[in-house]
Formats: sequence, structure tokens, C-alpha cells
Amino acid sequence: MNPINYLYLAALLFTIGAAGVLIRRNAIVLFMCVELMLNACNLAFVAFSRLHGNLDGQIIAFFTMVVAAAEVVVGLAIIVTIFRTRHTASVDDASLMKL
Amino acid sequence: MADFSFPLLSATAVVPAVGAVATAAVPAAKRTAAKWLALLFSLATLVLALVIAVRFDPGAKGPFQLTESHAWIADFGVRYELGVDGIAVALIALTALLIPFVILAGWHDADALEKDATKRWRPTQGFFALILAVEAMVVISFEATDVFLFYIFFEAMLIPMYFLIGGFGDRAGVDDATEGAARRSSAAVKFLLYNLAGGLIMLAAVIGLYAVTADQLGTGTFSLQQIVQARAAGDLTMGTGIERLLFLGFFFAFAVKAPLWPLHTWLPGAMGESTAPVAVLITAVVDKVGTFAMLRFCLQLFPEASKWATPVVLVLALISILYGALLAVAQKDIKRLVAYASISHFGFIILGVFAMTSQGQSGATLYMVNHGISTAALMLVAGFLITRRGSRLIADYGGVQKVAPVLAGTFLIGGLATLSLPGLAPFVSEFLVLVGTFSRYPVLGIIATVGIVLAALYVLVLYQRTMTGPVRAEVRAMPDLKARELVVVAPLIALLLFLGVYPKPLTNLVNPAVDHTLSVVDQQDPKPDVRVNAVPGEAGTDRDAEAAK
Amino acid sequence: MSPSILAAASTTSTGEAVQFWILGTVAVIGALATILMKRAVHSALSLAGTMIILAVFYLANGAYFLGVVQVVVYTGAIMMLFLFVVMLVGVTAADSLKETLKGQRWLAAGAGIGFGILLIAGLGNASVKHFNGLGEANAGGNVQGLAALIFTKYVFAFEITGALLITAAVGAMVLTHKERTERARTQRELSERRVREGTQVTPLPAPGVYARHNAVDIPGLLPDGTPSELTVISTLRERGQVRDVSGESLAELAALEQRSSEWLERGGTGRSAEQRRGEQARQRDEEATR
Amino acid sequence: MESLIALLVGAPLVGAAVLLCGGKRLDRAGHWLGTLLAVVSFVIGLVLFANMLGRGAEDRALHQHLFSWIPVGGFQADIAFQLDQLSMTFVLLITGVGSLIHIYSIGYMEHDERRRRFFGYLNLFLAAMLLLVLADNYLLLYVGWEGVGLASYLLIGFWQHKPSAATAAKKAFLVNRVGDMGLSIAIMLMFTTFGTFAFGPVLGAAGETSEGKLTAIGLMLLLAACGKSAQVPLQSWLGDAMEGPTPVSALIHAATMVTAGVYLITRSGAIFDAAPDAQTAVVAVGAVTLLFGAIVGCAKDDIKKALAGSTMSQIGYMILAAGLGPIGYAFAIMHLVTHGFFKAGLFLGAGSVMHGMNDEVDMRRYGGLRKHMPVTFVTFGLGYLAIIGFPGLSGFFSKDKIIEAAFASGGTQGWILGAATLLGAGITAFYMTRVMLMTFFGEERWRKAPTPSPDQPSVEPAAETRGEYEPPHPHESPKSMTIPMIVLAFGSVFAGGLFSINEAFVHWLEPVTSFKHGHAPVSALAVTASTIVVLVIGVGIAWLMYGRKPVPALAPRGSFLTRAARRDLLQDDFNHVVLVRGGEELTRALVRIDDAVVDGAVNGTAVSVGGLSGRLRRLQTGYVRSYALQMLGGAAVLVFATLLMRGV
Repeated sequence: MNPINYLYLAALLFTIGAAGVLIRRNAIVLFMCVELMLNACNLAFVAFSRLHGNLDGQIIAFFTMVVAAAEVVVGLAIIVTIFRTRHTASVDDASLMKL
Repeated sequence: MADFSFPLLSATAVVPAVGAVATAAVPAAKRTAAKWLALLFSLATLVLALVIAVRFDPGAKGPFQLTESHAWIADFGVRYELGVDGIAVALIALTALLIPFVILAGWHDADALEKDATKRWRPTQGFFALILAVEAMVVISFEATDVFLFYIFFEAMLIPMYFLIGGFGDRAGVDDATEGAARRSSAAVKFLLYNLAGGLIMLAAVIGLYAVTADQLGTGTFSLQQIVQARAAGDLTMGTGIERLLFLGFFFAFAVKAPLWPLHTWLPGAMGESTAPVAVLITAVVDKVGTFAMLRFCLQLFPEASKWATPVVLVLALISILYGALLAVAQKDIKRLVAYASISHFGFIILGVFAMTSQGQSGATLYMVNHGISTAALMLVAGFLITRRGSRLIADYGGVQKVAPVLAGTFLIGGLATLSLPGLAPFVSEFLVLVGTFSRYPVLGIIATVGIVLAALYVLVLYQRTMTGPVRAEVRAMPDLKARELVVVAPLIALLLFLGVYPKPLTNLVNPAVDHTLSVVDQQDPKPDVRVNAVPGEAGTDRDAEAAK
Repeated sequence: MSPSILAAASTTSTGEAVQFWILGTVAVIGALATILMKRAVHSALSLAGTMIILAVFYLANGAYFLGVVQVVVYTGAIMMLFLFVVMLVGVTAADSLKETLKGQRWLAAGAGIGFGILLIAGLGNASVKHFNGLGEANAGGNVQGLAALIFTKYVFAFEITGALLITAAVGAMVLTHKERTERARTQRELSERRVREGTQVTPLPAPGVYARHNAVDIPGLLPDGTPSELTVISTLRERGQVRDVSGESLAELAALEQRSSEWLERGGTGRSAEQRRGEQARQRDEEATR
Repeated sequence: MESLIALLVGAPLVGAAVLLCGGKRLDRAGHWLGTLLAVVSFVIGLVLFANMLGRGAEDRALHQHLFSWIPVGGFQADIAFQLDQLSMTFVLLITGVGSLIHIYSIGYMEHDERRRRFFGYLNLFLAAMLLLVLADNYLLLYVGWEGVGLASYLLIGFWQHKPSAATAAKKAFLVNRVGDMGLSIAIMLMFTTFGTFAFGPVLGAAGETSEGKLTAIGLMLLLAACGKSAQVPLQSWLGDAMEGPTPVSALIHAATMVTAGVYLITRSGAIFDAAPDAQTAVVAVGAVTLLFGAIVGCAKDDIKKALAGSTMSQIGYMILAAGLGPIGYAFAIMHLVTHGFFKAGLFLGAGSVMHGMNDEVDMRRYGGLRKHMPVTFVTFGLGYLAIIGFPGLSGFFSKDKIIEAAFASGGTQGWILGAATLLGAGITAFYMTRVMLMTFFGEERWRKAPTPSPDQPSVEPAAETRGEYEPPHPHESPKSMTIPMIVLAFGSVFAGGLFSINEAFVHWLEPVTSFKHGHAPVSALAVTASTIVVLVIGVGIAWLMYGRKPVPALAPRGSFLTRAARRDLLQDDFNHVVLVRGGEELTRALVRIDDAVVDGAVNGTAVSVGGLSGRLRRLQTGYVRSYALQMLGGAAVLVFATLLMRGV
């Protein structure tokens, strides 16, 4: 087997995650899908680092995780606040940013 | 001039700019102080302009004098390059001369707005500050010899003008305040968008110019002189298509500003809705930048394309002349009438510029100056009239001549200047333009001559409807011109008479510059069929003597 | 792991292949489950599953450190965070998968599939025949290698991520922290207000009756056996997560009576029906005292 | 000496400036100042005249070059004067008649509160007219040319409160402008042909260029002359110009300004001599106009308009003569001078009559005035005899010579022109006699109230409308008015005779306008005889129509020709329909086009852009997920693009 398959897998997962973002209305699930996409990227990075034989890919993946963590923390905090104010976690209800 | 280190040109532009800031900074309570301050600064500018005119040496070598040059945006070869030729000197002088009169004439224009003035919103200060700002920008765009520098101020001019038109519009004859405000703002927006569109197209052309120079000279440049010299030396050869495109880009912007038919429709609105002094500012000062730029940039940067476009431009100019005059005849609003008359006159100017003869171009330059003065005279008197009666409609007047003879007299003189009566300045320029056109394109010249009849028609109809006939009840109590207004009008009329009888100072100033332009475009005046050798009588010898000195 | 990855090669070990195909399938299934489950909890769990599998893949790819971090940070920390939020927002809050935006779903499907195809096509024509594994990179140990890079080449990025994390933490607190606009009321004030209003003088009743059941989402019963909403906390009430147990408690009561009566009959015939009635009365006034 | 020339123009110019800018404080002395300055320039003219006579015929021309006016490349215009015999003649006529009319106006305008301004305008006119005749190049001439146009505009419209006057003034200026167009085109042609437009070189080199160009120049000059001298087809303004005060009509619209056309053609003789077609056009115009004017003059009841018609016709004579070339120039100028005398006299007489009849102009309201204003009667009568060419008086000599020259022009053209001039002479005799009879003879029609007529409401004094009517009290005018009339009468009697003493005038002009005797196919005697016969016939018919039987108070309907003639042979109607109406329609249409098409295009663009952006705004749904969808779509496009780039 060729490690390139990891990349195919990553692409697949990324796509699934993207589709999820587009389909789901629940903010939390939405976030999970984003995480899924990030993870797909990480997998790709790791696979690349193996293909190229250096660790930079892993470093990037590592940073991605950190950033993801930060993003999740803030994001979830936002969700909680939204839920507090309007008692819903549906992103469609927060649609005031339009003309 | 090397011996003259003081940056005279910059100073001439900086003084009004400083004046604008200073005027704007005057506290709300000291309205009159602001007015005097603005007047003071405009007079200072006038003095500087006169110094330029004195220090300028028509006989000197080289196209530009009093030059200043500093690196500005090195990466894009943009330089802060100033320099004047005779044409620029004449127009700077005109601008600096008109602004004090504009300020004086608009002395009370902002008073109407003072009722809703606050500590922050100070109409009077704003009005005069904006006028000075316009002056500064106009002056520097006359001086700029760097295309990019010119472009910046050519565009920036629109901002203060926008506020002058939209914010300080003419309240006369506006029965419904909100409706009037709507008309004003729409006129202002139209002015802004129209000119902005032209400017953007020009910007594209400016960048294109940079690309071409960068491509051919290695280092891109905006410097007019550099490009002209490179062309002369053969280092810079634009492709025909490219040159034509660039020319069109520049010309469009200038044609909008000028304005040339069919891009003129913003002018009547803008002039009709703004107060008379602002209207003068538009047509006598700001629009001149357009025609001036045709002469300086279009022709010198793109000689070949200019020659290529000449027929079309001439026809458009001709249409402007007749079209503007005919529409002026049909106008019901005094200020719109003057606006259309101006369109007709700008047609003459452009005709002269593109006739590519020394008479045509000198005539066009003189025309810019004379039209500035004559329109200022006519428009300002019309403004005094309108403020007295509170209406812009011609039909609301009649028999003013009996009530206010001086006003009527000055109005008539302004009108006669507009129809370019011999003995008044505009005649000289108009006839030069006509001769210059005729000597190369006889048919166009003859058709353009019809314009002088139409001019007589709209001026005299206007005068007859407003000034003569039985006195209308509304104007019975109309006061004659006051001292301030006389101070505004009298010098203008004196100037019209003087330049009509003795335009030599101007022609001496302008001729060398025009010859240089023509040499750049590589055009000679057509020779007469019969070369009459020296005129008999002392006349000829005298002329030779004068030519010598 | 298998020694094959220690040197540049064109293929991996069969073991890894098998592992890839099995776990990869599971991972995809988990991903699909994530986006298709109605309940957020289920999504979270299946996502966690996928992540663990990814961790395994990291390990398989010689990213030992990352593999561990993946397990610890993602599945350990982040997913738990998710679960907590889910609890806050409501475990059972299931959103209908019915689409509200017009055409969104089809467009989404189209865009997603198109994008996936494009990506895969792109990978497809990036033909990687042989790959040089992480042999020498990981020679000194994967963690050491990473550390060397992080603290030399990527040190600034590393520091900045530190700053980022701090900021995120602070930000989360700021966002979730509820600013108290007025002073918290003391017990005394509260009781005084209750008396003044007079609607509910006594404290609110506690949930669960007779300690028969101690879950917070079961309301207490009124004397007639009907459940009292007051006894459940407002959050649950809002979410409509109040379990109605009135019927079952009544059934239990009936069963109790049944048993006691039987006991009485076995104990002696002296006990009569009114005795039984007395018992019931006792129960009732016990209830009343509560 | 030369320096005096500038003074000649300068004196009245200063007068104009002072009077117009002076303000009220000059009201008392203004008219004296104006008159004084006019007389001053007359005196200077006399001095120069004497000096000129002192020199030989050939070197009489004086040049004065003040300064270079418009020097641009090959285009060199100078402020320079040239005083030769031709100019001298005009200078004396202008300043002389001008001074007289200044004096006359002192009395005539006595009761007008704007008298100061009137004299200012008169001075302005003098200055412009002198500039016109003294200029040494066509461009400077053009300045004077338009200057007199302006002065005449101001003076015709002097009573601006009357809308009719304002309109007449505007009309005069506009029609003149058409002519000026011709002059300016002519100047341009000269510049492109000769590279200059100074008299000397242009006329000197006239022969050297193609005839076609010269013809073009000539026709353009003719157009100019038509405008200024009220020749067909640009004659329509002269009749209305009579709205101006009578002295103005006398000075500008009879004696001087309207003759500028003749001056122009005579001055440009060299060009016309080299362009026969242009000459033909000139004589044609002259012939047509002399008949046209005469016919119009016959039908007018307004005394001034009748005289205006006659002016038109007399100038027709001059133009015709000038068109004949060297055989005619001198006589054209001679007739011009004599006409200046008697026509000015006639107008002043008319003015004096109006003065006595409180500004009544309708001759049907005159009659039998000779008893009431004898001086006016005598002077007017002498002018009358002069104009109809009564043997021995000025008109006789000048007009007779023109008729001879007409015959002498040779061929059928000669016969046609001769016939036209003779006929014209006859009609002149008729309508002038008519004027004379209706004004000074017959019953005193003004004693009884007029029958109001729909035809000319303008001439009804306000009194009639209210019914009660007190007849005017005709009286002789004050000395300030009669003296000029007397002087002019002397001129109209003797000028012609003096000039003709062994052709003094002709020889005086010869150096400027080359002269050669025309050889008429018929003897001069025969011409003279026939002239006299025609004259008698004309007078006779007039007497039969207006002397024998009383003049009806209301104009009879008359034949179609009469009615047409009353309406200036329908010229105005033509102008109105074609030019005025057409022009109005055109401008209205243009206004609509400007709003709808030109501006509409602009606004349309604006609107369409607005609509487009309004649609694009819909994309902004506010739903995060649709944004995400767009992002993904964008990303997909990007990936696709990159793959394409790498040549998938």
C-alpha cells in the first residue's frame, strides 16, 4: 500500500466535514464538523511529513491542534453565550447580519 | 531658475491650503473674522501668482521654469515635480485673480445656513475654507509636471467642490426646502460621480503609461518632460494601439471636466443649483483644468494619437458650440443659461486646442483666461440679481434696467463680453480660435462662426427679458449695486476692456509655450497662398522693432 | 512499529495496509455518523471515535508524539469540552435534519462532492511512486526531533501559540462570564420578598417524593398524586426534560396497599377493613404534613 | 499730424467713457460735454483736411501705428490708423453731421431724464464709426463695425421701457451679427490667402491669387455690407430701428452707419475689381434693394418708416454704384455724402414735426402743417427736392451720375441696371412727394379725433382710448433744433453742385478709388432728360393720389402689393415663420433630447448599476451556512483553477 492513501482518506474526511458544516444547523455539531476538517488536514500533514521524510509536517499539525483547541474554547464559549441569550443553538436563528 | 531657490510654485499652492486650514479653525463666533482671513489669504496667493508672472521669462530656453523636483514615491517613479510654462502662468494668474472676487461675491452666501450652526458645524468658515482648498488644488494641478501628481489633485478637487455644490447650494427660488435640498444633493452627486468616472478611466491610463515607460525605459516614470524627451530621442516608442488607448483614457477625463458634448450634462445642474460664486468657481476655474490638461498632457504625451483623434474631437467641439448655444437660447433659468453658454465656449476652446495651429492654441489659452473673467462678471452680476429678487427664472424679471441701471449696465457688459464683442477680451481669443481653425479646416471654421450669431441671440434675449420692458412689480423696490458688489464687478470689467485692447502681455506669455507644444506635436501653421512681403508704411517697421525687443 | 518505515520505500507493510483499510473504513463511518446523527451527543461520540482512529494513524505514520497528543488533547480535552457544552445546551436537544434554507442541501451535496472529487483528482495526478520514510528524521527519537524543530526553527510561532492559548482562555472566560448587575440578595431579603408577594411563602418544594426517586428531573407529587412542576429546576422545565412519573407512583401506592392488606390477613383476622382505612388515612395526613 | 488721428477717435471715446461712468452728477452738463467733444473731433477733422489739401494728391494718405494688438505667429493685428481721401470724406461727414445732430438732440431730448446717457451713446457711436473708417486693417475695421452695431443697439433700444423698442434693438443687432459673420469669414479668408488683413498688402496683392478665393472674399464682404447697410436680404431691421429717437435715425440709420457697407465695398475695390462675379452680386443686391426700399417707402404711413424705406433705396443706389467698379466708386461716395445731408435733414425735419405733434408718427394724422412750422417746412422741402433729384440740387448731381454709370456698365446688364435706377428715381419722386403732401399740405387731419384702427394700435395715443381728445398744438421747434436743420438744408442744396464743379470730388477720391469714365450707350444728356421725365411722372402721380383728393384718415385696404409693402414685402413674416418659429421648435426639441437622450443615457447607467447591486445584495442572507457554502464553492473553484493551471 502506498501512504498516499492516507491523503485520500484525509480528503474524504475533509469533504465529509465540509458537508456537515453546510448541512447541520446545531452550532455544536457544526463545530464538530469543523474539528473533523481540521483533523483531516492534520492527517494529511502527518502523511506528507512521512512522504517527505522530515518533521515539519508534524510541527504544523501540532500547531494546528493548538489553534484548534483555542478556537474550540472560544467557539464553544460563544455558543454558550448565544444559547443563554436566545435559548437556541441553531445557527440559522442568528441571522441578523444581513441587509 | 537656479538662482531662485525659494520654492515659489509650492508656496503659491501652500498659502491657500494654509489659509483653508486657518479659516476652518476660526471659532464659530468670529464669522466675519473668518471671511476677512480667507480674503487675506486669497490676496496673498494673488501676490505670489503675480511674482510668478514677473519672474517668469517668456524668452527663456526650455519648456518649464521655476521648476521644483523631489523624489516622492521612489518605487513607482512618482516625483513631486512642479514647473510652469506660459500657459500655466496665465491660468494660475487667472485663478489667483478670480478667487478674491469669488470670496467677496460670496460674502453672505453662507449666512443663510448660520441659523442651524453649532460649535462644530460652522457654515461660514467651512464655505470659505473649501473655496481656498479648491484654489490650492487647482493651482498645484496647473503647476504639476508629474502626471501622477497632477492626477491626484485633479481628482481631489472634486471633494471640496462636492461640498460646495451640495452643502452651500442656491436657495433662491426654492419654494420647498426639502425638495431644494434633494435637487442640490443630486446635482452634487452627479457632478461627483461623473467626474469620478472620468478620473478612474484616467487612472487606468496613468497606470498604463507607467507600464509602458517601465517597459521601454527600464524604469517607469510619470515625468512629463522625461517622457517627452524620451519620445524625441526615440527611446520611447508607444505602439499605436496602446497610445490611442492611453490618449482616450486621458481625454475622456478631461472631456468630462471641460465639459465636451455629450459629457456635459452635469454642468447645468451643478451650476444651476450652486450659488453664483461657486458656479464661477466651477466654470471659470475648475473646468479650466480640463482644457489646460488637454493642451499639456494629451497633446504632449500622445502626439500621434492626438492627431489621430483630431477629426472626431473637432466635430464634437463643433457640436458643443452650436448645441450649447441653442440650448442656452431655450433656457428658463438664468444660471442654467450661463452654463450652456459656457458649454458652447468650452467647445471653442477645445476647437482651438485641437486645430493644431499657433493661432488656435494661443487663442484657446487666451479663451480660457477671458472666458474665466467674462463668465465671472456675468455670473456674479446675475447672482446679485438673483439674490435681490430671490428667483432664478428669467420670466420673473423685467424692466430692471429702469430700477437698477448700474446693475443692468454691468450685466450688459458681461453679456457683451460673453457674445465676444470686439473691444472686449473674449473677442480676441474667439477670433484667434476661429482663424486658427479656419486656416486648417475652413468648413469647420465657417460653421463655428455661426456660434457668434447664436451667442448674440441668447445674450440679448436674456438681457431683453430681464432688464428691459415695463418694470415688474416685484423688482420695483430692487436696490442698485452696493459698494462691495461694485468692488467685485468693476475690476473684472476693467480687465475685460484692457485685455480686449491690449492682450499683448498675455500673448507674449503664451506664444512660446504654444510653439513648444506644436513642436512636440510636430505641426506647423499652414502657409498662406500669397506671401505678402513686409507691409508698407511704418506699421511693418514698428512691428519688426517690437518683435526684436 | 513495523521496521519497514525506517527506510525509504515504495510501499508499506501489509500489516499497516490491513490496519489502514479496516480503521479507515471505521473512521469514515464515524465521520458520516458525526454529521448524520440527530442528537449532538451521538455526533460527539462518533467524532471521538474517528479521532482515536486518526491517533492510531498518526502512530502508524511515525508521528508518535502527535498520536499521543491527539488522544490527550483532542479526545481527552476538546471532546470532553464538547460534551460539557452539550450538557449545558441539552443532551436531548435533537435538531431535526429537515433543511430550512432553500436548496442548501442540494447545493451543499453538490459542492461537497465536487470539492472531494477535485481534491482526489488533484491527489490522483500527484503520482507519488516511492516515499522516503521518517527514518533519519526520527533517528534521535520523534519527540526530540520535534522539540529540536519547535525550539529552533519554529520558536516564535510556538511562543505566539502560547499567547494565543492564553488569549483564548481569557476570551472564553470573558464571553461566558455573566456580569452581575445588582447585588446578590441575602436569605433574609428573599424570604421577606416571598412574604410580601404572598404567592409562594414557603421555599419551593424539592423534587422527588418519599425518596422513592432522587433524580432532579422528576417532579414531586401533590397529595392527589399529580406531579408539581414547581419542584423541578427551571432549566429542565424549559428544555421540557421533566420526566412525568405521577402514574407510576400511584401504581406503586396501589401495590403497597395490596401487600399490606395481604400481610394483615396472614397476621390475624382481628384486622378489619376500617383498620385498613385508618392506615390509608395515616398515609394521607403524612402526605399533608409534607 | 499723424498723432491727431488717434485724437480724432479719442475725443468722442473719452466723452462716452466720462458720460457713461460719470453718474448723476453729470446730468446737468452732460449734453454740453458730449456736444463739445463731437465738435472737437469735427475741428480736428477740418485741421487734418486742410493739412491734407496742403499735400500732393498722391502722398495725402497718413498712417499712424499705435501698437501691435494681437501678435500670434503669422497673425499680426495692429492698432493702426490710415487717413486717406476716402476716410477723410467720411470723417468730415460723420463728425460734421454728428455734431449737428448732437446740437439738435440737446433740444430734442430736453425732457428725457436719461439725456446724459443718450449723449454718451452718441459719442460712443461717433468713436466707433470713426474707428471704422480710420482703421488700416480689416480686423480693426471689424471692431468699429461691431462698435457701431452696439451703439445702434443701445440707441434703438434707448426707450427700453417700450418692449417694441427693445425688440427692435435686439433684431437690429442680430441681423447685423449675421452680416458680421460674413465680415469675419472674409477676414479669415484674407488671412489664409494673403497671411495678413491690412488694407495695404491685401489690396496690393489682390491680383496675385485665384479668382475663386477673391470671389469668396467679395461675397462675404457683400454679406457684411448687406447686414450693416440694410440691403436685401438683411434689410428687415432698418424699419423697426425707427423705434429709436429721431436724431438716432437721422445720424445712424440715415447719414452714417448704414452707409458703412458702401465704405467697405469701395475700400475693398481692388478685390471686387478682380472678382467680376462678386461685382455682379453686388449690383444685383443694389438694384433689388433700391426698388424694394422704394416700394416699401410708398406704402408706409409712419413718416419715419417711409423715410427708412427711402434710405434703404438710396443706399441701394450707392451699393449698385460701388458694384460697378471704378466707374462707380466715386459716385457712390458722392451720393453717400449728399444723401447724408438731405436724408439727415429730412429725418430731423420729421423729428421736429413729431416734436410739435407730441410724438405722432402717423402721416394720416398730419396735414397742412406748413403754416404751423415754416422752418421745418422749408428745410424739409429742400431736402425733399434734393432727394428726388430736382435739377440743381445735390441729389440731382449724385443720382444722375449713378444712373449714367449704371447704363455705362455695358451690355444687357447695363440696360437692366439703368432701367432699374430710372424706375427707382421715379418711385422715389412718388413716395417723397406723398410724404411731403400728406405732412405739410391738405386739410389739418389732426384736428379731429382719429378713428381707431386695428392695423396700427401702437401709434394710438392713450387719450383716444378714453374718448376725450384734445388736438395737438403744432409749433416750431426751438433754435437748437432748427439751426442744424438749416445747415443740413444748405448742404443738401449746394453739396452736389460743389462736388461736381469739374469733377472735383471724383478727382479728390481718384487716388484711393481708381476712377475711369464709363461710356454709356446713350448720351449723358438723354439720361438726364429721361431722369427728369420719370421724376415729373412720379410727382404727378403722387399729386393725383394725395394732392387732389383728401387723404383718408384710415388707410384704404389697397392692392395686394400695397398690403405686402406695408408689411415690408412680407419679409418679416418670412423671417418669423422660417427663422423664429423654426428656431424655437429646434431649441425645444434639443432641450427634450438633452434631457431624454444625452442625460437619459447617463441616468440610465446609474439606475441599471443600482438595480444590479440590489440583486447582488440578495446573496447577503445572513445565514452562516450559506456563506459557508459560498466559501466552499469559491474554494472548489480555486482548486479547479489551480488544477487547470497545472494542466490537468
